[in-house]
Amino acid sequence: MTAENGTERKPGANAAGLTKNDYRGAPSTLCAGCGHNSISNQIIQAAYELDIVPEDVLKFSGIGCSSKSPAYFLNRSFGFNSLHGRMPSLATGAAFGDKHLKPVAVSGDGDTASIGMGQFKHVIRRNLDMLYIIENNGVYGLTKGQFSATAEEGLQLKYHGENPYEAIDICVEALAANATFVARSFAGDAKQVRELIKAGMTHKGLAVLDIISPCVTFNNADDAHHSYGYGKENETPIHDLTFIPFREEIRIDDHEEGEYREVELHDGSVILLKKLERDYDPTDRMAALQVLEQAAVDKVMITGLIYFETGRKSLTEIYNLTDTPLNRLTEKELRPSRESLAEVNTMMF
Amino acid sequence: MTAENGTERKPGANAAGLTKNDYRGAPSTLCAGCGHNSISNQIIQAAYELDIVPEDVLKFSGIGCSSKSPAYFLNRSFGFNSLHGRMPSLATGAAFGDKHLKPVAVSGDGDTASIGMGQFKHVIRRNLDMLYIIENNGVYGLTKGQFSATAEEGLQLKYHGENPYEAIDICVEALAANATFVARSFAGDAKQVRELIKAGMTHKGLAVLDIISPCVTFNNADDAHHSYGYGKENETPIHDLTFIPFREEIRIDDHEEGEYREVELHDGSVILLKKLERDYDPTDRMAALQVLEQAAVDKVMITGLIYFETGRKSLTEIYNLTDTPLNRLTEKELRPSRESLAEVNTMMF
Amino acid sequence: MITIETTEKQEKSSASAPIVNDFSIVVGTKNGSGSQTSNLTIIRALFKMGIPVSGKNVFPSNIQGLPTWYTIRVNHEGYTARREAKEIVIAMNPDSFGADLAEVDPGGLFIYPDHLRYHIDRDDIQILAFPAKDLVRDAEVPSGLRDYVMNMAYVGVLAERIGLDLDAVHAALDFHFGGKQKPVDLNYKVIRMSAEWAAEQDLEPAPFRVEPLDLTEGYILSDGNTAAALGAVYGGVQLVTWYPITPASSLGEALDAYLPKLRVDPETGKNTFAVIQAEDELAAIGMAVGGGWAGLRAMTSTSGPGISLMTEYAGLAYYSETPIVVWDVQRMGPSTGLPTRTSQGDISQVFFLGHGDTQNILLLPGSLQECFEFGWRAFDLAETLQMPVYVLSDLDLGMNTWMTRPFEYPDEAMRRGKVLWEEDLEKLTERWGRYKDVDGDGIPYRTIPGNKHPAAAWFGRGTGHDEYARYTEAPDDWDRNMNRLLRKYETARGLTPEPEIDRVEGAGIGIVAFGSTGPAVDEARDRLEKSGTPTSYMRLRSLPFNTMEREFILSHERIYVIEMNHTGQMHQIMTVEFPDLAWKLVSLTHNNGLPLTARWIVESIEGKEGE
Amino acid sequence: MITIETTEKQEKSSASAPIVNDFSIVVGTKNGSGSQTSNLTIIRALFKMGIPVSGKNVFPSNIQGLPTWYTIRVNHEGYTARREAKEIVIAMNPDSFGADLAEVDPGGLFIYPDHLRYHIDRDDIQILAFPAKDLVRDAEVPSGLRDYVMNMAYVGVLAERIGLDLDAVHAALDFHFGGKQKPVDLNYKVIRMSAEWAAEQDLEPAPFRVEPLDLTEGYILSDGNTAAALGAVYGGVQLVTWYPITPASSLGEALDAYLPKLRVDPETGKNTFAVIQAEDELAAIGMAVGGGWAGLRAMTSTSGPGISLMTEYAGLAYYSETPIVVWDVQRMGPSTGLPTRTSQGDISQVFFLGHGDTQNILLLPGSLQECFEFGWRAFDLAETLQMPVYVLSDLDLGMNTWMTRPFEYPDEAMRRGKVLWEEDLEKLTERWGRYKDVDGDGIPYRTIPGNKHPAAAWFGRGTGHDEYARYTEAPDDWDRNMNRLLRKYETARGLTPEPEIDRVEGAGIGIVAFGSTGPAVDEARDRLEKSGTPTSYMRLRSLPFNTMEREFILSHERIYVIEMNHTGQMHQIMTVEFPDLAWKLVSLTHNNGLPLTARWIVESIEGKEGE
Ligand SMILES: Cc1ncc(C[n+]2csc(CCOP(=O)(O)OP(=O)(O)O)c2C)c(N)n1
Ligand SMILES: Cc1ncc(C[n+]2csc(CCOP(=O)(O)OP(=O)(O)O)c2C)c(N)n1
Ligand code: SF4
Ligand code: SF4
Ligand SMILES: [Mg+2]
Ligand SMILES: [Mg+2]
Repeated sequence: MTAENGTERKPGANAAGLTKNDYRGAPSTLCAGCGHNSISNQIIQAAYELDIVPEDVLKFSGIGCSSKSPAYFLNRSFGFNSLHGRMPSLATGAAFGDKHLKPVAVSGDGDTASIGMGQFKHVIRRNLDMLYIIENNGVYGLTKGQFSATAEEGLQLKYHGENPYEAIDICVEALAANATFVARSFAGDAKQVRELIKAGMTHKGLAVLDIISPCVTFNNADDAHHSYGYGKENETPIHDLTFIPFREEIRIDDHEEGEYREVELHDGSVILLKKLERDYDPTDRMAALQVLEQAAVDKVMITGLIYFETGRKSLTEIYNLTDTPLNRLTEKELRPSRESLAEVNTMMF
Repeated sequence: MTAENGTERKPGANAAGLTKNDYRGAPSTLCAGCGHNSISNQIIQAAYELDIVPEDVLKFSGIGCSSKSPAYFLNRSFGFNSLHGRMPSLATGAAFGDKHLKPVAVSGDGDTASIGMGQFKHVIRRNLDMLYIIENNGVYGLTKGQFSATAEEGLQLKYHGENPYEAIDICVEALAANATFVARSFAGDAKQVRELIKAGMTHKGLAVLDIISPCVTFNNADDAHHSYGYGKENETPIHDLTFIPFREEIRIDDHEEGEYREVELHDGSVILLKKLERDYDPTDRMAALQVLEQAAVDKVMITGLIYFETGRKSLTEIYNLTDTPLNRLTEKELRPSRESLAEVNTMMF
Repeated sequence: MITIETTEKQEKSSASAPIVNDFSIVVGTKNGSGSQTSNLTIIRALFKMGIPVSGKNVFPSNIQGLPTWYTIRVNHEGYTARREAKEIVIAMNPDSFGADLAEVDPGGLFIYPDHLRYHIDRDDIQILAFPAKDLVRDAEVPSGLRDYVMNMAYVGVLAERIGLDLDAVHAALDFHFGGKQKPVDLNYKVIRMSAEWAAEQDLEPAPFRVEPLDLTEGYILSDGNTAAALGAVYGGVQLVTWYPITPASSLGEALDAYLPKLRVDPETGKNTFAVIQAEDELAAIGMAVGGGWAGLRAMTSTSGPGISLMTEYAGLAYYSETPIVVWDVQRMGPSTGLPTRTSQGDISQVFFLGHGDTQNILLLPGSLQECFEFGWRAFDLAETLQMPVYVLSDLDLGMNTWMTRPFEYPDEAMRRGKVLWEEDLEKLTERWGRYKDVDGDGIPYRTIPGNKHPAAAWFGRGTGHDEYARYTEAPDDWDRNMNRLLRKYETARGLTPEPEIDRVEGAGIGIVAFGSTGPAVDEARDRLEKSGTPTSYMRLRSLPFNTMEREFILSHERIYVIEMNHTGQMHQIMTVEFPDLAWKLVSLTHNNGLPLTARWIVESIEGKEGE
Repeated sequence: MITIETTEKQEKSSASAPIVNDFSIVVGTKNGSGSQTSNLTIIRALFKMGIPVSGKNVFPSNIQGLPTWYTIRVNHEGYTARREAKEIVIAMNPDSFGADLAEVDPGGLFIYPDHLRYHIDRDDIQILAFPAKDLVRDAEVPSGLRDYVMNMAYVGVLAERIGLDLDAVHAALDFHFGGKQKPVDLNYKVIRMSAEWAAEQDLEPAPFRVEPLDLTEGYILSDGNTAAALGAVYGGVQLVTWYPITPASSLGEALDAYLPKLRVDPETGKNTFAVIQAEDELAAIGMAVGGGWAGLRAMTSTSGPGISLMTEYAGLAYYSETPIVVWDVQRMGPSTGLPTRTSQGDISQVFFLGHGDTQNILLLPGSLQECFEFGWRAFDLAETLQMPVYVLSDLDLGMNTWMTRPFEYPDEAMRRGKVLWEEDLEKLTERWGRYKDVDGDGIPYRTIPGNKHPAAAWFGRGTGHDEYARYTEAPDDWDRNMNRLLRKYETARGLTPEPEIDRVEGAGIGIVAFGSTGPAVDEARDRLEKSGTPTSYMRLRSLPFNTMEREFILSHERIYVIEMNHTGQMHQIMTVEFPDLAWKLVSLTHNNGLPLTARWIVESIEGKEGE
């Protein structure tokens, strides 16, 4: 096996010449069994399988157990563990530094749906080219088990009685704000998580990936909607999903007419959707709203690629930036000439 | 005519014994022709027609031209002109002072959909018993004409070029957050505005009323989606709407089978919906999402009662408060006994 | 200096008589491993034996797996401050084993479970490995609970070693499990068997022992957040709006726990309060301001990051003259900082909180009793002054376990301030104005929503307003109103809690401190006294200052202002308030996340005095 | 005192010779009525005539209909500060007619349109009613534009009365309408006809006249927000993130206007910048911090309420050592306050902005040239020091029209600070650490996202970190890092702009001021000098202080600290920084929304001196 540049690949190296190790982070300090840890692992796996160079990725997070996790993957990527609920703005600004980098953000349900609702909505509206993962456990892990805004009505928690409010549905919110990529998954479904991460990292625009990620310490009773038990019992994928990077050939082995649906990304990559119960078209907004609405009524945890749209400009595209990353420009490009100032001065009265 | 208590009514007095004058506010300092002024007038008219005692109403607002308007109606109601984007929290706290009062809030599109998105979502989630009016002009009036988050993509404004972002749809957002009452109107449609205000003030729970209210100074070009011209051209009511307070008899003069739909409020009041193009059922969430989605695609300004739901507890109901307003409780009710503290102390180790 | 050294480090050969009732025990564990119950059991047992005790938890900002140290100080003189010395170390955490071992004082005692197989290279201390796993297994603990209950084994071993009374231990467990027989029995069994195991080992006597005393009679054990919550309950709090944040969460949670027990109307079963978990701190304070405006006793509790987010509403509360109470249980900043470490770093920020000209009122509780007292008094002040009142506690005070006298029932009737209801307005002869200074004290009269008098309503705002709450931009109106606010602030000076002053005859040095550093100052002063440096002491209890502070400064040659932050914030504020005396004020700061020690104070002062 | 009185109030009988080039014109109109163009035309025409002039708009916080006053000061000595005296009043607003009339100085001139039919009860001034409607109609103005163009009529009448050169007026219009013939002609026609009408009326000579001078040669007219924006453009700003707020909006808008003209790559047509209108100030500063971290010159501009909302991110920027520039164009607080009135009320807040221990860097521009200079220099400082830099302007400086020398091209190359790119890392012999103090100045080296070196990446955070940016809670790590930050702050002292000092031989009094009050201080000092009280002057240009400030205080007997807020915030900070000299500092504050006058300063100082 040889790497792209023709040199000999290390054993276990991918097309970028990197091994799994090059994608790891510091050891996790989260609880053993925490859903967030399995998601970190899938991020590592997805990046490795996508042959991404870690230096081309930016990591962002807010505050929470979930938001700690970017320290536990992609050590060779720059990252910022920002403020509670305010990650999207920092990520937005940072994305302008070098438009060729790919931001990947990890947030929690508290971080996004409670304190962070405003910035969540607005980063979607701007269609920042970023994968935005919400590790959704219906609870505040890091502050020890209070209700978050995605906790289901009636949920009982040890020290906080019963939740009297209706839950916020992160995918519905993402759709309402016109997100160009909306997906839900379950941390217990490693393969789907991984494929959706790959798709989301490849998507050009804001990809919302809401992953039900159980908090084993504070919200893992079998009847709690964000628990492993509940997920195992109730997860209902709307399709079986495989991401195929654009360089690879699509090979569907036992291909049956009408059994698959393909969604093509901006770069030619494809998400291959194997139909399950019914044929679901993720490019149909109304269908997306409907499937979420119905799932809420039926109390099932639907997972999969709920909505996808291509063609809308991402934020940095709108801004028509120089090809050279802005942060590599020097005084020469950044300070207009002395003459121009003289002109400006004469243009004043 | 006699008032409820049997005394002689003043000329022009309503059942509360009050004249229109008792509902007025200070003279408006908004621009002549501003949509917000006509909404203020309809609030005055609605309160008068509903026989509301102004002292039973609380007024709230954020910051903006729209948010100034509570000073221009119901002078005899307590009110608070709070902070930009943060009115819902103040209103929420205040509502606990005396649960028998009815809060009416006025906000702007900037105040609600830009800076205020987070609090907007969460006050809906809590189902505070309040009429929440958004005077939506797609622009920041008070700071002189910048784009707000509801401005349509491609809108051109004098000093700010072209808006590159998709608009936030306040009604879609309200539905996503499970609002129990969602309506849209147009300041140029005085009657509909008034009837919806009456319905919203009567509804027990959070009523979102998104009123397209043109800013004649900064965003009133005929092709701008929040202008008078555009509204006159494109307003498409989904029904013809009349609010009937619960004491009044419903009298439909030329009643035709199936021509009307009735929606009953918690107190027996009724919203009478006359069918127009088609039969629209405002209690069907999917239909509501569909009609909004379709309107966005077709670029029509649909107006009317988009969604309505009864039976969910309002915030103060959830909290099981004393019948006496909390703010009338005295030391006797508020300070537990000396003995109880002794007991608490012994319960410590 | 000798005094200090011997008190700090008790160099003992194991042959000599044991030291009694004066040492510290440190338990090194992993966060989330369930050792908290064991540690509390030790503390409570000691307390039950009548021995003054305090407990401080130094824990990480995660839920499970990172090192945590719990320090228990036993002291017959009643000192409760943190010490650096570690006479007994119990090492349960393999990750910190080496460091824990290294930190035992010479002559100390080191206890660890024998499944941790590390090399022990010290011979200047007593070493004891105990068979934790065997003990738990032998006690027939169900396997799912073994890891957790293993922590009880060290309680038993320690009990035997230092002479902890097993009946007292049993009482502690009984309390902890609310009398539930099963867990009490299970845990006690492990403790008893572990103690028995230790007794059977024919060990040399431990260098430290406890003996029963009668010094905890009339005290209880609690923490500052519980005290604050109870104070608020008895202060008639009606609206609690909060957002979780360490180390303030347990304050909101205590309110959530106690209010339903103490403040439900017995006849109707209805609540006289509401507790709302807000979506963030912007909303939490917004709700509180709404409640305060609507006549409720409203409060919120938070820590530094939350205070930052509250800034804009804090300014609105100040300027619209809305009473609210804000608890800031301080943690280490700047920024997210060290969420689980203590500090006194928010003083300047809160004092100036709000853009434009603001000056705020700060209460500075220095004990659990004061947490309770300020819990209710803050409302009286807020409503009297129609201002936000900030109470600055900290992690050490708020979350750690302290001995305290029982909480004292408020000795005054509630002061609800100048409120006019329907009948009051009816009686007025002059036109009422929301912002009129009728009494010359800068405090106006207010009406409250729900007041049905047709002249009662007014429109609150953060914009310029005249005496009748009408919008105005007129320069004179603005000036007049601001001057009234300054007048009101002067009125506040006479109303906030005065400092507690201990003036010592002949002392040239005055110490100024506040908040959780009090116990360390007390201990330091005793030592300084013994080494021939008597000091006076002014423990600040609020800002702004009144007259006593000035007098105290005037009557001493040098004033040491001690605080746990880096920039000397209280020293700065004192400098601003007493510019003419500024030259007397010396700033002593220390701030690394751990509570101050008496030793640091003594050395700092002696260092400065020696200069 | 006589000097003051005559300068302030020029008691003139209309018989005597007119006063030339030294008076104020006040135009009272309704907000939104379109008078701004007229007023600017008058100012520009005066300026074109070579006469020093300044314009101040006192406007309400609404869009249309409330009273607005525009004051134009003409002064041959070049004084530009606000004055209280009103020699000429043009009353266009029926709502303020009575008040406007009452305020004309005795001997003054009162001009109003004759369709305002109010009773005129003064005989100590010249009165002139002009037929505004007729003039506009006669000029054949299309009816839709009449109300707006009516404001040109007063320009014409005034021009005739005081001798304003019509060619200069024409040039002003030409500039305003960017040479567009139609509006220039239309407006000029009204002006000319109005001037002609006035000339035909056989009026007695006006008591005030202008005469051409040559004192504006080498000056331009602009405003501080434009100057700041241009400074930033020439400072290479790359990311502007802002949220609209008076009086800062026009700064963001000027950037939005100038950047596309000056900062598009000529070859590719691509942008070297981005301007984002954020959803609020929390997001605006968050984006700026992201940009600064990613190596961009990032800035945001706001006013008090926005600063409050930025507090949490400000702390993160400080502690993570991220360079950003924040402009605070101050308005009157606390709270929403008076959004359209000026103040210097955010000094303390911004100085301490952030919970926990923070100390910030403030630049204090005192002129348009400094707005421009600090516009670029702020980036050099922020990147050099890896800190947020706050520039505190105010409404008066930012939005009003000022004469200034042309903006000066930066006289230094950009300083991008200690940044390591791939090749720099390659060359390093030691391991790089993001927070290592290699040079002893407290300033570490940083790498920037996009750096492809495998050792370049680091994980930013607001939590405790060691020299390698790794998470740590260790007390020593925390302490070490905080001490380095304090060291860095000391380094800052040598780098921020030094005060401008005018030391006058024999002056016992030193005046300290900063920002927009400079012109009033200049004028006041001249008057004090004339009345026998020479003063020295230190105009502060930044915080923290360095050595010059101390020396200045030391070398004077008394220091008057002049500022536009209520609590004397700069005085407080000086007290904190120079506690040993605090007794010398006297605070003089005034803050009612209007810019300071020389008169107030003179009277305040003379009052204190007389005490
Ligand atoms: C401004 C602010 N408020 C509160 C906190 C305390 N806090 C830390 S994490 C957290 C909640 C995290 O919940 P979530 O985002 O769901 O993450 P999880 O821990 O469940 O993964 C809170 C409230 C904070 N750090 N900052
Ligand atoms: C924290 C804060 N930021 C900015 C402002 C300035 N501001 C005042 S009103 C306004 C926008 C108002 O827009 P909208 O809510 O749409 O009301 P409109 O004037 O259009 O009715 C802004 C940005 C402010 N008052 N407070
Ligand atoms: S507390 Fe919950 S969310 Fe946090 S690390 Fe543990 S399991 Fe995960
Ligand atoms: S600026 Fe626009 S929104 Fe504001 S008052 Fe005028 S018309 Fe209304
Ligand atoms: Mg969570
Ligand atoms: Mg608007």
